[in-house]
Amino acid sequence: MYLAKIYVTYKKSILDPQGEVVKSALHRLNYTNVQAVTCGKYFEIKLDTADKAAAAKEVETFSDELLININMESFTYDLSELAEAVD
Amino acid sequence: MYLAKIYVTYKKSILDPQGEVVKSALHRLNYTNVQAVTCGKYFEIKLDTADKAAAAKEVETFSDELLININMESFTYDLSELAEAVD
Amino acid sequence: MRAAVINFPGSNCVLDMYYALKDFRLDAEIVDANQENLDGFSAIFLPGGFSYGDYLRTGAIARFAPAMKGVAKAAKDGRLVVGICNGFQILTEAGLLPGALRENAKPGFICDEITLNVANPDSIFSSAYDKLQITLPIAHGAGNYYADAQTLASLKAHQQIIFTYEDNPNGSLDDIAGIVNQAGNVFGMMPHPERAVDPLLGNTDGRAFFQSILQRKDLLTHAD
Amino acid sequence: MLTKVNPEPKTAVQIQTEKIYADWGLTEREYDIIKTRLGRLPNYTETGLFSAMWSEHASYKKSKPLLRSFWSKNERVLQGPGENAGILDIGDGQAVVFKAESHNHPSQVEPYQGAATGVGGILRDIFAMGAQPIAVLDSLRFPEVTDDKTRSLIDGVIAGIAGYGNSIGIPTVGGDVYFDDSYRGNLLCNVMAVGLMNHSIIKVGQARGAGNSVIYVGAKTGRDGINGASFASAEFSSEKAAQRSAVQVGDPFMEKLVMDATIKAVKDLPDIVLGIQDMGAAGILSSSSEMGEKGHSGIELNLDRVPVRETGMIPYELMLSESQERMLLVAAKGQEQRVIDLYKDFGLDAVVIGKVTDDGRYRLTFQGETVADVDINLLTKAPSSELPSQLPAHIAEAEQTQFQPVVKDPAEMFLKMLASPTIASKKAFYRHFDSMVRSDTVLRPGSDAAVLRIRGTKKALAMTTDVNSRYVYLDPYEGSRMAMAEAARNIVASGAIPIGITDCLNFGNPDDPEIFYELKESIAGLNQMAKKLNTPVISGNVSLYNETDHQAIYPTPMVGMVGLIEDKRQITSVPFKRAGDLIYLIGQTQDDFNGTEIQKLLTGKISGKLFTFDETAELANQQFVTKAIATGLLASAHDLSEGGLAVALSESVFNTDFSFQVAFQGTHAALFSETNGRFIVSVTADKQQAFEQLAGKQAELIGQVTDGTTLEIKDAEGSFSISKQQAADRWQNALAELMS
Ligand SMILES: Nc1ncnc2c1ncn2[C@@H]1O[C@H](COP(=O)(O)OP(=O)(O)O)[C@@H](O)[C@H]1O
Ligand SMILES: [Mg+2]
Repeated sequence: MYLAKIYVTYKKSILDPQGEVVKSALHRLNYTNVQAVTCGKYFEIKLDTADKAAAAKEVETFSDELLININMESFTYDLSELAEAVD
Repeated sequence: MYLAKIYVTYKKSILDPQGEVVKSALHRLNYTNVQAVTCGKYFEIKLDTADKAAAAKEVETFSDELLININMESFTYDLSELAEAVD
Repeated sequence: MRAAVINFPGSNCVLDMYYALKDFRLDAEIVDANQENLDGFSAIFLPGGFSYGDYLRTGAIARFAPAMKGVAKAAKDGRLVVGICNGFQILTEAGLLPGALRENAKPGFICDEITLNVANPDSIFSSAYDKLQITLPIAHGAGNYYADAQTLASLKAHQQIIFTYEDNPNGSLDDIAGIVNQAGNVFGMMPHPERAVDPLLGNTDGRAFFQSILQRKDLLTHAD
Repeated sequence: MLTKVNPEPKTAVQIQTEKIYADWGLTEREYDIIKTRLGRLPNYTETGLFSAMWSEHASYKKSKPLLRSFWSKNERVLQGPGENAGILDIGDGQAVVFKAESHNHPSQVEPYQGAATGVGGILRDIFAMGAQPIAVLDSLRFPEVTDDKTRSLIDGVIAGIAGYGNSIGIPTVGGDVYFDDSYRGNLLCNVMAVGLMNHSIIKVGQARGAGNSVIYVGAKTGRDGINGASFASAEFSSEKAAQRSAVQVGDPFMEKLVMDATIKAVKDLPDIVLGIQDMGAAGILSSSSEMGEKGHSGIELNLDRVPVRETGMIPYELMLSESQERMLLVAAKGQEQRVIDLYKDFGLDAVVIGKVTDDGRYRLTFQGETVADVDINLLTKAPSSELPSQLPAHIAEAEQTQFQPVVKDPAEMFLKMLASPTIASKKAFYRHFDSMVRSDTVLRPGSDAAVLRIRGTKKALAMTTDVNSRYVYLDPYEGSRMAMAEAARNIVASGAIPIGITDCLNFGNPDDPEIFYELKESIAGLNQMAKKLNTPVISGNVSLYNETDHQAIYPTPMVGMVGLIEDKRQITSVPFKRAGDLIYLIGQTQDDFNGTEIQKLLTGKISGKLFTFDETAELANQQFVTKAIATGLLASAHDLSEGGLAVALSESVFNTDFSFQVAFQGTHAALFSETNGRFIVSVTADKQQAFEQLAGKQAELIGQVTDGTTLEIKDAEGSFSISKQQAADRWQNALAELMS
């Protein structure tokens, strides 16, 4: 069993309204050290594939196909092996 | 300058409706290896603090205060130093 | 009595609430969320909408608006605080009501009219209802009430659950639609009584909600 | 602070030799005209300006000659086409403002954001006139739901409309949805918005008075949506999926602030805010140049002042960006600070970025240098072209006789019809829209027309969107007249008088003479009925190139109609009200089956010559219903459209405790005929006599409302009954089932 952690954000040139609003909220709370905020999505997905390469391939395909809209989002991910299927 | 990557998910005991929706969508697309999906939020926050310890402290405080609702969410984060301020 | 309707950036049911209060001849006023001092108001209404876009989480940013200091003080003083929809979300985020509101169990915004049970007809916010089942509009994407087991037990023990859904539309724990705090003066609900006060719009089941509040003149004399 | 960037990545000569202008959509002829009129080669920025302003989306160069023919003047019209939105007088110093717009291509590429920004864009058009938006309607066309990709496309569009409209707090009160495979690869997302205002504060998008300031308001400019205007003017090709830069993300929170602030600015600073224009397609460029041109002025902008959220943007990008939630204002010289302060109170940036001039030039400076200097009239008036038109082959070759459906089991047909996606309840979609916010919605989605009361008056407004594109495909002229007629029937059935329309003309590539024929005939048809119904065309939108791999959509001239109800007591709704009430059918039923839902159900397609449209009967029946409502004789009213009598009767009992018992003269098939001009009304028994006297032969008593549990129908071929519960379940659940 593999665990994929997938991080989705807007591409650079796309407006991130949430990030802007969170940033100004942090500033209002006096966290003025905050320079920039990007808001994105985070997925943890457990996969039961034969090996890590297969898991990676699957993650890459379904992320492009479903999790993101390639017109405006991009993703990165980490993949790790899970000792055993927990719950 | 530090970059905090913050991952927010519902606490374990709480049902994650989006995760369920994504899981069944993946199954419908024939990604039947997918065993479990958790949906969460992902933040990339750039901070200009004196040192890494200060950045960590700040991230922990404002995440608890604003980014999550401690009744139902939890977070983890990674902190790294950025070479220089890139826009 | 003077009633305040707090206008957060992004609130969008401010006028709905204001007109409803006016309909009951209350001395209502729209107050900007930047105003910290709410001492002059004996009842404070946090209306529906998408405060700060509801970005991040519903109500999460609004709870830090200056007016929330005044709201917290009013709550402590025993004055009335009412949160409808987004207002309810803000009150839970602010810790003035227990629990939290998550996105609907089946994700997506729902606008409909639903049947509610008046679970506690003796509260300040329900005493004027002469029937135990009513119909009110709902319009929300995050109305799924959550509380841990201990909180739920306490809500029940103190009769804090005022309204419940007959057919749970959003996955709320124990069908909870509206609750009060233990002191009984801070109330929040997802359904919209202020949208159901005018016969022309086809539903007047919200009227008794406001009439309930008006019955408690003792509580409303604060700033008169 | 300012890091120099090279504003001209290519020289004027390179643009010419490498034909870069052609990549940006300018034709040889157009490029030659620009060269000749400038007396030199256009530079990089200028070429970009022309390519955007001369795109079909911004210039209407291919449709303008036709649009000019629209009838748009009567005693109510305060503002006709050509502005952000049209305005009609509704008396007492009040006016209604409305317009529709398409966001088809963006919604196809990114359904959620495409639809969301469609709502945002049309709302800006309304408040740019100084009006308070009060309602949104959405007219959607999807392919048939046969696969998950289509489902997620549809879910995305619905969620996008909901996401934006709900958040900004303007109710989404109506619309329509059809499913047809001609929209595969090219869905339609048309949004109409309606606003309310006082006459005294009408603002228009004009820049007048040399020296006055041009003020930029709202969100910062980024690289999103660059070239959206030319993107919307190009066909889709499934091979070229990567038309990416055109996607924009909407920020309804920002727009709510911009909306509230702008309405306040118009109200509080009427002598300072002189003109307003929203930034839509081709952003700063089209808003500023059009304001200048309409005010017979020149415009000078200093691009270094444009608020940006990305670094290193060049003039081309700044000018063509379609970042959302931005507005352009012209403010009186010396008074700018009042405007800036007002926006600041809402937490918004307002920045003076230029001024109005009197030299008729459109001039841009950047980093201290002039980067564009062209005649503003040249820029805003693309050379238009007359296109050839030709009767489509499928019409020329169409079977002239009407299809004759054979209905052996009418009960089964009934249920099948009610579950057909085009007929079935759209609640699965519209339940996601907040239709009640602002607490003015009297008749919500699910009615013939949506009705909103006007607070503080006795009045109400009715509104609807309609067009059955199957009819238009079979006959562009007659089909378009039927779209107008149906819209009017919906308005009339809710107790209102139609007062005006907006439209969204969704067609394929007009360079194809058969498509141009559709466009031309369709406009002629709309126009003819607009005059008949006394509903001037006060605004509209054209969306061409709706094709995928050279397969055009059905011609879809969406009609958005608004009606006025002088007295709220006349608001009339679809559901039957009481058991025992009498049911009347108004209008004759013919064997009209080509293009109908039953033809589609039985043959899998639509074909043949469209049935005829009896204009005289249509108008007479509408007038009769209006009169009957005014006299207080009707308990309910519902127009007949797709699925005919069978569907209209059923819809009148769903969501009520009643059923009906009906005897009808025609065949089983005739229950499903779609003859225009018909209504179902119900009348309380004590008003029977008065009603029949008024009606004469115009109404036929066909049955009564019952409190039973079965729908009972008798026709010339026999009688049958259907469980109401079963019928209602089919109708209510069909879409949700299809979508899961
Ligand atoms: N996309 C939509 N958004 C909101 N309401 C809709 C939508 N589609 C349909 N409706 C509502 O459903 C009802 C029936 O629609 P439709 O069948 O198109 O009506 P009609 O045939 O009378 O024009 C109308 O009240 C309409 O406003
Ligand atoms: Mg209708």
